[in-house]
Formats: sequence, C-alpha cells, structure tokens
Amino acid sequence: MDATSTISMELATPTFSQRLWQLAARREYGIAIVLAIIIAGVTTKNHDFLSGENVRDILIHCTQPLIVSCGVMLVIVTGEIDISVGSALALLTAVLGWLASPTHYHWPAWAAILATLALGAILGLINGLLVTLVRIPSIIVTLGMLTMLRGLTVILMSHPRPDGRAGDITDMPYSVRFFGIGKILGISTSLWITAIVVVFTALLITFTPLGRRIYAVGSNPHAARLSGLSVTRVKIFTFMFTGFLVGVATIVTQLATVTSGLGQGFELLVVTCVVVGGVSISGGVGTMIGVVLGVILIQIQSTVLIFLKLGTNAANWNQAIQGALILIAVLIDQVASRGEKRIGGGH
Amino acid sequence: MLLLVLIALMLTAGHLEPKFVSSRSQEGLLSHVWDLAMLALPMTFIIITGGIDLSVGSMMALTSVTLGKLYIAGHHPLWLAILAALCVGIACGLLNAIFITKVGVHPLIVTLATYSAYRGLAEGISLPEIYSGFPDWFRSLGQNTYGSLQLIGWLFIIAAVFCAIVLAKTPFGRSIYAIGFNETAARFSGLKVNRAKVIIYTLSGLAAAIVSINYSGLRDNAQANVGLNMELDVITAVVLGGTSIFGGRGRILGTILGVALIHETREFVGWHYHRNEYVPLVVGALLIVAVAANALLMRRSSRT
Amino acid sequence: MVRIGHWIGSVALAAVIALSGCSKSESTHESASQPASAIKPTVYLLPKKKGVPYFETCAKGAREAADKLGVDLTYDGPTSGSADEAAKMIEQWTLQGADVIAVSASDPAPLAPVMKSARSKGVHVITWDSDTPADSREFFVCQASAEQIGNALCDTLAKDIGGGNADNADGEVAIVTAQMTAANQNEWIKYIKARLEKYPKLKLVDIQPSNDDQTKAQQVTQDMLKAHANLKGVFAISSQAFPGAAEAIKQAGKVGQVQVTGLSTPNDMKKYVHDGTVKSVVLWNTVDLGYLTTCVADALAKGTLKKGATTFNAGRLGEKKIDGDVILLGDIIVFNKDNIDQFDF
Amino acid sequence: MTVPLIDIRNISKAFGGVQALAGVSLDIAPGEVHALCGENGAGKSTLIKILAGSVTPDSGEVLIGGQPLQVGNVRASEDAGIAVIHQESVAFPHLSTYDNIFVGREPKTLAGLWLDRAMMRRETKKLLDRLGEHFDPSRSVGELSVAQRQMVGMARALSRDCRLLIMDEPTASLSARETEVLFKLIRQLKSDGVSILYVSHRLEEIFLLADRVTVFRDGKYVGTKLKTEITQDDLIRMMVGRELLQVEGMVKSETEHPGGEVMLDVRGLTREGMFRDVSFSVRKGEIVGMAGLVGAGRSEVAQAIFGAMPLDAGVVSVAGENLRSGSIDAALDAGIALVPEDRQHLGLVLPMSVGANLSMAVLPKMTRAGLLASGKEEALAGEMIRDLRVKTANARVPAETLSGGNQQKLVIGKWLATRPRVLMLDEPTRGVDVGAKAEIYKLIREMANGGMAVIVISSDLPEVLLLSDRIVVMRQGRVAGELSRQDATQEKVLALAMLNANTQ
Repeated sequence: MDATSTISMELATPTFSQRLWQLAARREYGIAIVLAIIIAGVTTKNHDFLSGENVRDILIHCTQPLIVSCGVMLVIVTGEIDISVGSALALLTAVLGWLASPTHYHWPAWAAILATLALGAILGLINGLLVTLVRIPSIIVTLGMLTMLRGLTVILMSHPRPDGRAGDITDMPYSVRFFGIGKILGISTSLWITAIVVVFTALLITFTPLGRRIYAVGSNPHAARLSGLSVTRVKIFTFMFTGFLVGVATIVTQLATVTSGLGQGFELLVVTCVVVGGVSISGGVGTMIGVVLGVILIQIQSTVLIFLKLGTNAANWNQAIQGALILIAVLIDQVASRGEKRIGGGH
Repeated sequence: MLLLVLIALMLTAGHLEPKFVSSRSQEGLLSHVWDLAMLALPMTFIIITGGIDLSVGSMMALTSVTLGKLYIAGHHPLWLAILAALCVGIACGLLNAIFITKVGVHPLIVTLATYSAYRGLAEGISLPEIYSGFPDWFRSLGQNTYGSLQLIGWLFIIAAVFCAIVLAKTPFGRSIYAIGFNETAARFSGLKVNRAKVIIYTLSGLAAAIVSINYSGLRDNAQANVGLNMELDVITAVVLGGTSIFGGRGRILGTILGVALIHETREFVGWHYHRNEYVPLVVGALLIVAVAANALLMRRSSRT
Repeated sequence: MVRIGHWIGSVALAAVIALSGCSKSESTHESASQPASAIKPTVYLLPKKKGVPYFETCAKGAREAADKLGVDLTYDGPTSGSADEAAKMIEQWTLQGADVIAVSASDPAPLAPVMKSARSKGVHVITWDSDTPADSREFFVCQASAEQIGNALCDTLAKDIGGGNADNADGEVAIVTAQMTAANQNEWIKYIKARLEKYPKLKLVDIQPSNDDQTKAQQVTQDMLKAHANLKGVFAISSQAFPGAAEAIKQAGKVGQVQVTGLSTPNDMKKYVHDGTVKSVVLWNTVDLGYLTTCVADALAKGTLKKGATTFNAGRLGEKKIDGDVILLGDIIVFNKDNIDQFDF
Repeated sequence: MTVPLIDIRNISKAFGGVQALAGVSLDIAPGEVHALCGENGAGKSTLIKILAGSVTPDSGEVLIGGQPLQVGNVRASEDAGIAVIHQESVAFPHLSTYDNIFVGREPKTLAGLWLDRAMMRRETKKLLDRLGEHFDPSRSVGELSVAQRQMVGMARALSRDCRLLIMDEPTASLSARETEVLFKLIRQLKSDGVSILYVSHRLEEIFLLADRVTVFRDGKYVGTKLKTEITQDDLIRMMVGRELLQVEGMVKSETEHPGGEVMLDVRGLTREGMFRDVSFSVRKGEIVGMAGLVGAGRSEVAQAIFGAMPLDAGVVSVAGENLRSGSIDAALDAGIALVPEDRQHLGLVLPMSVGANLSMAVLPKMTRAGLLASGKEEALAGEMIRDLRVKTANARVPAETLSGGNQQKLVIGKWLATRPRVLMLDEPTRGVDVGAKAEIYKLIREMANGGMAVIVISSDLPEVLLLSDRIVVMRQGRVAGELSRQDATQEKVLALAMLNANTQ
C-alpha cells in the first residue's frame, strides 16, 4: 500500500520536499567528501597543510563567518534572508571601537561589549519588525539596511571623537581584544566562543521547542499559524539572534585596528556558506553540521591556493574558482537528488 | 505615488539648489543614468517572474574584459571585439538561464555563484590589466550627444518603449506575469515557461554587454572591476519602481520612475551635501520607506 | 483606478519634462562665464577614496590652507573608491560651477576623458597624489611618482630584511594588495617587480588580494607565512592590508624574522613601529600634500599661477619647485622608531 | 436537549465587501455529530476558521461550555478544546511525525526549555495505533502518503483532549479502508462525549454519521434538521434552494456505441514508481472514465499524456500520430487538454483576471499584429462566461474572487478555447457544489457529443458511472481492467480497483 500511496501526492510539494529531505541528509556527506579530497590533495603537495598551527589558523578564519552563519541559517530556515550582516559587522565594530578605545569613550570592556551585543540585537529587531509587522520582503529590508548601515559606519568613523581625532582606531584595549586573540587553556578564545555559539545553536534547533518552531515556520508558515505558533515572534527571534551573533562576531575579531572598510562582501560570503552547507533557500531545511562544513569549505579555499604555491598570478583566479566551486556544488547536488528521486520513488 | 515623491524631490531640490533642476545640469547628469536604466529593463522582467539576477555587474566585467582583451591586447578588429563582447554577454545570460531552467536551481543561488564566477573569470583573463586606447570614433559613440541624448540614451528609450509594449501588450508579457504569480499553472496552461526565462535571463546578459561596451567608449577603458556593486543598484531601482520581489506585479513605467527617483536622489544628495557617505544612507532609507509605504497602502486599500 | 493613475502619471511626467525644459532659458549663461577671480574661489578636492586615514589627513591640510586663503573648499569622494563614481562626481561639480577641481585618480583611464571635458567647459583641473595623462590637467601636485613609490617600498623592505644593509637581503617576499583589480596598487606592483631585479636574492613568490578587508589581509598573510617557510618580507600596499599583515606577523610570533612594509599614515602604524613588528613605514607628509594642493588650486583660480612658472610660493611650505607642469612636494619619508613620534597625522 | 457544548450566536464576517457570513447561529450538543452542509461559498470554511481562531468575526459571539470564547485567537480556541482537521492536510513536510503532532505545544522538561522527545515519540506511537496506522513516528511527514498525513492531522487533533473536533472534508483523500477506520474512530469519540462538527459534500456520509444537519446558503443560516426528519433530496433542496437538476437524461450519450475512429491511443506508458505498462484508447465522442483508488496513478497518467511528466517508456498518439514524450507543447499542438485536479495551483493563475485566465492557453490567437487585442480577449471571455454559465461580475475581476465551482468552469473554459480533440478532466467536481456539478456534467457530455474524446478521472463512483461510456480501472499503477457502460456497477469497479490491494 505504501509504495503506491506515495505516488498519489500532488505533483509539486511532497515529492519536492521529500527530495529536499533526502538531500539535506546527503549534502553533508557530499561536502565532507569534497573537503577530504581537497585537503588530501593539498597535503600531498605541501605537508605543512595539516600542521596543528595551520589547522588552528584555518579554524580561526572560520570563526566570524561561522558565528554569523548560525544566525543566518535560522533566518533562511524560516524562509527569509538577511544580507545586512556585512554592514552590521562594520557598524558594530566601529561602535565597539568608539566605546572601548582609551582615547575615546573608554568604557570598561564588559560595558562596551554588552552595548555592542545589545545594539546588534536591536538592529536585528528592526529587521525583524520591518519584515513581520510592516511586511516588507526580507531581501528588500536587509538590502536597504546593507546600504544604510555602510553609510552610517563611514559617517561614524569620520566623525571627530571626543579627543578631536577622526579615522581609524588603533588602540583597542587588550581587555576587549582578549576575546579575539587571547587564549584559554591554550586554545584561542575566539574558538571557544565559536564552539559555544555552534553548540548552542545546534542544541537550540534540535532540542528546544523554539528550534522546532523555527523549522515549522519555514516548512509551512500557513500551517504554523493554524497551529497557534506566532510566526511573527519566531521570525523576529531569528533576526534578533542574527544581529546578536554579528555582535559576537565583532568581538572575536583578530584585528587590532578598527576601520570603516570592514565586512565588505561579508553578507554574500555568509549566504554562500550557508547555501553550500545545504540550507534550502525556500525554507524548512538545514543542519548545523552542514553549515559548519559549508563555512570550512568556502574559507579553506584561499589557504589551499596559497599552500599550492601557484605563483604571483594565481590569485587572479581566486574568485573564479570560488564561483565555480559553488556552481559545481549546486550541480552535483541537483543531479544527485534527481537520481535519488528516481530510485527512491520506485522501490 | 512614486511620481509624487519624485516631483516633491525635484521641487525641494529646486528650492534648495536652483541650479540642480535646470535642464542644463539635468542634461549633464543624465549621462550617469543610462547604464542603470538599461539594466533595469530586463531585471524588471526577471523580478516579475519571481526571479533575480545578481550577476549583472559581473557580466559587465566579463564582457568588458572580452572587449579590451580582444581589441587592445589581441589587436583584433574592433567590430569583432564588440561582437564577441555581445556574444559573451548573451552566453553568460544563457548559462544562468540553463542552470535555472534545465538544472532547476533557484535563480538567487545560480546568480550568486555566477556573480563570483563571471567577475573571477574577468580578473583571471585580464590578469587584471586595464585596457584603454579605444579609437576616437568608438569613444565618440559613447560620449557625443545626438539631439541632447547620448546614443545609449536613445537606445534605452527605444528599448524601454519596446519592453513596455512587450510586457503590457503581448502574449509573451502576459506569460511573464503568469509565471510570476503561479509558475506551475502557467506551465500547465501551455505557456512556454522555460523559453520565457531563457529569453529574459539572456536579455539581461545582452543588456550588461551593451552597457559595458558603452562604458568602454564613454570612459575609454575596459577592465575587470566594471559594474562593481551594480546589481544592488539595479534591483533597488526596480523594486523602488513597484515591482514585487515575490513576482507577478510590476511595470516598465514604474521601473523608469524608480530609476529616475534613485538617480535624482543620489545626484541631489551629492550635489547638496557633498558627502558621499550620505548617499547610501539616503538610498537605503528611500528603498525601505518606499516599499513600506507601498505595503501599508496596499493593505489599507484591501481592507476597505 | 490603476489605469487612471497610469495616465495621470504619464501626463505629469510629461509636465515635469516640459517644465525643466522651460527653465532652460534662465540658467544657460551661468557657470562657465563667471570670472575666475571671484573673491572666494570654489575648489573641489577629490580623493581616491573617502573615509580612509591617508586622505582624511590630506583633507586636514587642505582645510588649513582653505581657511587661510579664503577658499570655498569642498572635500568629497567615493566612499567605495570607485573611479567610475569619481568620474560622475567630476561631471557633477563641473555643472555646479567649480572653479578648480583637484583630482587624485584611483584609475586614470576613466577619469581622463571627464577631466578633459571639464577643462573644455572652463574649469581648472589639476591632479594631486596620483596623476592622469598630461593633456587632461594643468598641473600635477606630486609627492612622488608611482615609480618612486615602488622603488622606495622595495629599497626599504630590502634594507629591513638585510638588517640595515639592502645588499644582504635574501629570501622570499610576497605582496598583499587591495583587490587584484585595483589600478593604483597594480601600478606600484609593476614598479616593485621592476626594482626587485636590483636584488637578485629576493624572490617574489606570491601576490594575494585582501579585498580591501583587514581580516582577509591578516588571513592571507598568515597563510603565506606558513606556506612559504623562507618568506622574509611582505609588501602590504593598501591601508587595510598594512595593519592586517602587521597583526598577522605579530600573532604568528615572527616579529623580527619577517619584515613588513607599506604605505600608511604614521598614526595608524605607530603601535606596530614601537613594538618592533614594523621597522619602516613609507609615506610623505600628507597634511602638507593637501595644503599644497589647495594653495595651487587657489593660485590657479586667482590667476596668479600660470603655465611655465618654475617656482611656486606655498604659504608655510615656502618656495616649491615646478618641473614643467609638475609641482613637487618634497621627498618620500621613511618613518621608523626614531622619527615617527614627531608626526601627528 | 442538554446544554449545548458550543453555542454560536449571530456571527457575521465580511471579506472586502463580500458577506461571507451573515448572522449565523448554531449549537452543538456534547457527544453530538453535527453535520454542516452547503454549496461552495456558503460560509462553512469561514465558520471553521472563526472557531479555530484564525479569523476574527465582525460581530457575534461563541460560547463554549457556557463561557464566551476569545475569538480570533488560535491559542484560545485550542485551550477551549477546539481542534480542526483541515481539508488540505496541513502539515510540516520537513518535520517528523511527532514534531507535527506536538508543534506549538510541545511537552517540555527542564523548566520548559527542553523538548521531551521520548514522551513525544511514545504518545505519537499510541495515537497512531489508535488510528490503525503503524509507521515510525520519527519519519518526516513529507515522506508519508496523503492518507497517512491526514491521519497525522487526526492524531494531532486527538493528542489534545478536545471537546469539539471539526472535520473539513475528512474523507476527500482517503481510501475505503481508511474511511472505515475514520468512521469507527468518530463513533468512538462520540461515545467518549466529544462533539464533532462534520463538514462534507458527501451526503451518504452525512446520513451515516450525523445526528443533526445544519445547512448554510450564501452565508446565511437556512436550518437545522434531525437526520431522521429529512431525506437526501430534502437536504439538497435546502442547499440549492431549488429542485435538483434532473441530470440523468441529459448526460446520456446520444448513441449506444459512440465514437468513430480512435482519437487518443496510449500504449505501454511507464514511469518508474508511478505507473507501468498503461494502455487504453479513447474514441471520438466517447467519454472514458478512469476509476481507481486515490494513489492508483490515474492523475500521473493524465499528466504524462499531457507531457507534464517524463516517461520511461510508452507512446501516446493522437489521431494516429505519435507525440514526443515529456513535452507539453507537443501535447497541446496535438490538441490535448488537461483540467488538473488541483485547480488552485495547477489550473488557474488566481490573482489574474477571469478574462486573462480564459485566454491563457490561446494567447497567440488573441493578437493583432503581435499585440494582444483586448477586443478579441473580451469576446472570448464573454462567450465562455455565457456558454459555461460562469457566475462573475465581469471578466476583469481576479479569478480568486470566484467560488470553487466557477473557478472550475474557468479551467474548463480555458481549454475549450483551444478547441481540443482530447480533453482530460481530473476530479472535475471535487469541492464543487451540487448545482454546479450538474452543469459541469452537462458540459462534459456536450463536449463529447461535439466530437471530443473525453477522459474523466474521478474518485466519485456514481459520477464515473453516470458519465462514462467506458470505464478504465487502475490499481497500483496498472490498468486493472476495462468495463463497458452496460457491465459497470459500483461493485464491479470497486472490486477491480481494490482486489488484492491490501495483500500486496
């Protein structure tokens, strides 16, 4: 009975979602395999690639995009998108610099950090309110914010501070920088923080009612409403969470100098990582492990190219390789899921 | 609605900066708007079908480099280089379209990938050289005005009229709207959905090629960072013009007004404040406020 | 309802166009025919990229001169650093009736035609900081040519690697640039490469973009440090790349083993110079550059500076030499531990 | 009569000028099965939504157990013990079965922060057992069949101790066996004291289950009757407000053995996992009914013939010419038309106008010099609206403002405009009210009489028997047999459709 009753499903939704499901389960394997091949390949050419030091650095390269990806993943799972994170990162870094720098407001580190996190959450709240209550499509809201926050950052950074100076902030106190470059038990603080965020997000989406509701809202918003879920509240939460995480990403920065040019193109990097990690742009699907692998795959690329020592002109092809990588990932995925569908339907 | 905003803007501008609205300066400023306007036409079609094309800026880069590499570096005849650039534009658009229709990947993801890939190719091919030294006749095509408009201005007007008629008055236009509202139903009604998509994404590539060729003439230069961040401007203008990002709604006239509004706002903010950092602030706010106002008005009118 | 709106829209649009046409007659004879020796010359100063410390310090000097000379100075430029955007701004200023436009060209190709067209409309156009072809401007206020900059960077790094003696320099070097497409940086890279031939024991092994992002600059520097065991020096040639690269070397614990140099303002790099990560920073006095440019613009507008002059009196900077149509600021300064605290910009 | 469990008083609701409900009242006793009937657009769905809390009424009140219900609040309705099983099986395809059942009120531990998964799984198992389903509760709902999903919806309703269970067309996609389980369950719930509001178009079910029947018409309350007081005909009269059209005579074929040459011929159609080796043919002027259980592959075969689904093997030919498989264009050129089952998603572009929908399939013909000629479109729309008796203010209103039956006529009209040679109708009267049904039957027969080859796919056996000249029965993706009009009885068709169905 089962085999035949599956075919009764109406053409569009179930088979499609079924496919997405299987795909989400498979996608992680796919990325893991590609990653393994890349790592094996580059290691045979350059044995230092898998040195402890390099692995640590690669992981540190992943911290900022990974932290923000945790939030953006949830936003995309609910069927929305957030492309304002790059500009938000720049603005929050600028604010943190203003507040914490001894030659400026010189707040204690904890106060400056709390204020930055709070501001991040507020920016997310604004996005969330505009998307849910005013009902502007999220891509428009966050596109507008992307542009606006970038302008605000430049204005803030070129505005004379209390000591009359303007421009870059070069004297961030160590108490703030500790979260980026400090070490706890011999492991970089930024890695600890990233691990906490990732584990927290993983627990959130698997084991809490709120997590289930995020997926429910993305899977079928209409049904979610009929089930008495507040779609509005869930979506606002995901945007606020993302904003908050941008604040966290601000704090784990490795940089010593605050400038207005931070985070250019960061939003596209994050969306790319999340999508390559198997999160469906139409909502409802996505796993933490997939996103982690997606971030590593995208971020490892530039290190790999440097370790291959291809010479002084090679970097001109970096972007083309990145684009091709995404296209190939998407293509393999699509072909695999088609094959799956044919085999899966027939049993 | 949008028109009222535009008029209000022009009146305020006229009050604050009388010279800004004079036809002489408007004429001068006009030359900045054509690339945006030209790319907004196919983008309107694409967004009405519920799609998006993030790769327009990158397609401009790749066509620009093709033109420069062949003519300046390769010493091929210019007509051949132009032809090749047009073909590359069409091919880029076609590749997007194939991924979207045949492979069935969401346009946002396809063009996000080609956004990197096309510009990356442009950088790789040009290594990244800047090509200049185009012949005078070619440059004058881009720079000279013919009856107060540049060549591309006239081209745009023709294209806009053509697009407006196609969208509002032809079976093709009707199918674009139907796809945007309900693609499956359109397919089940026998409309040629894939063909329509292939056409519009390819046109987007063609428009990118035309704009970048014109740019090469206007600025005597071809390189891999032509059209950087162009896609966001184009999408902003189209959406500002009332085209729904969810598909199904939008008009060419709206897009023209959207382009005009964004252009005039930018130019005026630059003109009046001389603070380039205000421009993104104002444009971003304009986008959010305009779409919000539209959403609120729509809701009010549907309530009564 | 919609249909009516549509028609009203079209009619109103036509009306606007017609109105703007009518106002034509009032304003035809404005900008160009103004006498250039108006009391307060209008000067527009265009940086390559607004909001970066280098140009902000130039602007500081420019404002100082403007206050002294009574110049109506506008400092504005693309925050994105896009040359195309800059071209649009020049066109707009021409229409706004500028007396002088001073351009720092991030990419000469798209700017030259616009500058020529501005000149044909009676605007004085000069370049500063980085030049465009001679026929597109009247004077170039020059701190250093790309070639001089490339040479200075190369010589400085060689000297730092060689422990004070450039001829001892041995090992691999790499470049961290802005984008691979950045016209300016590519110009410098060209001259760095040429000059490196003078140091046969130095080998350029990699050029990496930082996408004008400090984080990225730090990451690629870190990776290159590990990938190229014999790496001895890094050119970090954009304002985002230099601090990023310095921080990477510092965190990798390779201070003293790997040298890094680049162009940056002293204030931005003081920290790294004092802690020993960076031995030398290459630059010139940017405040003075802005000051000199504004003086030149003022003199041009007032007609006191003419083609063919061989010297120019630039206020507090004293006499400056004019070499053809190039007005020279002075020498490139190499900032190090000993002198960097004397400068505050 | 005891104190009513739920007392609905004077509820009114208007949507953008259309009065969906005008002061309706209704009461349901504890442990009563109360049927709610009415044509499409009578206001049943609106009332359900109001009770579920997803729509706020303009006026009126709802008392539950004597206490006023806070209307317009999904949570308040749930807390008051109202549960709804929706017509379209509402579910979260990406979530597991137990998540689906408990979403919104998950059992929690650790001060409400943590999901109690073990408990969710355990409870779900129990509920499914009660419903006679035995699949793994952690399977995602997207992998389940439509019927299983319906059962998940049921389980969700049962999982809370509801006092009023609202069922909106619950049997629409259930097989006979599953329907049987459902009815048993309803009786069991009733004996537990749960009230049931049962909304259905299927009169037999109503007479089988209900204690009382309430009829709505055009948003107004018509009356409530005890089942024992009325007959099916009475009920239909209450719903339509007029005598039922005598459709019998009109839909009979004019000749005993209709049709000349074979128009559509299908040989060995196969699509792995969906259908295998399907062959049959349809003659000119003939109506062939396709019967079978839901899930037997009928819709898929129709879509394959239409070119909307690729084939692994097999040939479709029209008037002797083979078609390129998997191409809608080829099917259209050959004169094949498909009125799909899901008209909202596949049939119509709802936000577009009635006129635009009608001309959708013939757009190239609606032009003058390449441009759309509004005159031609208006003429076509006028003709179709008149011929098909579509109830609409004019051709410019959006299709979404029309009732279900009229929307269905639009889909049919859209294809009639192409003057097809082969017309396939998939569940042409699902969700269509009685009056419109009769008109659609008449239309189908007229089209066949005009020389079209017609295929009618329907799960409604009386409908298939009434319309068809010949019946093809499908079972599990294969043709189980063919019956001529003379041979066909409900029993024979069912036997073919179901034989061995449970043993395989």
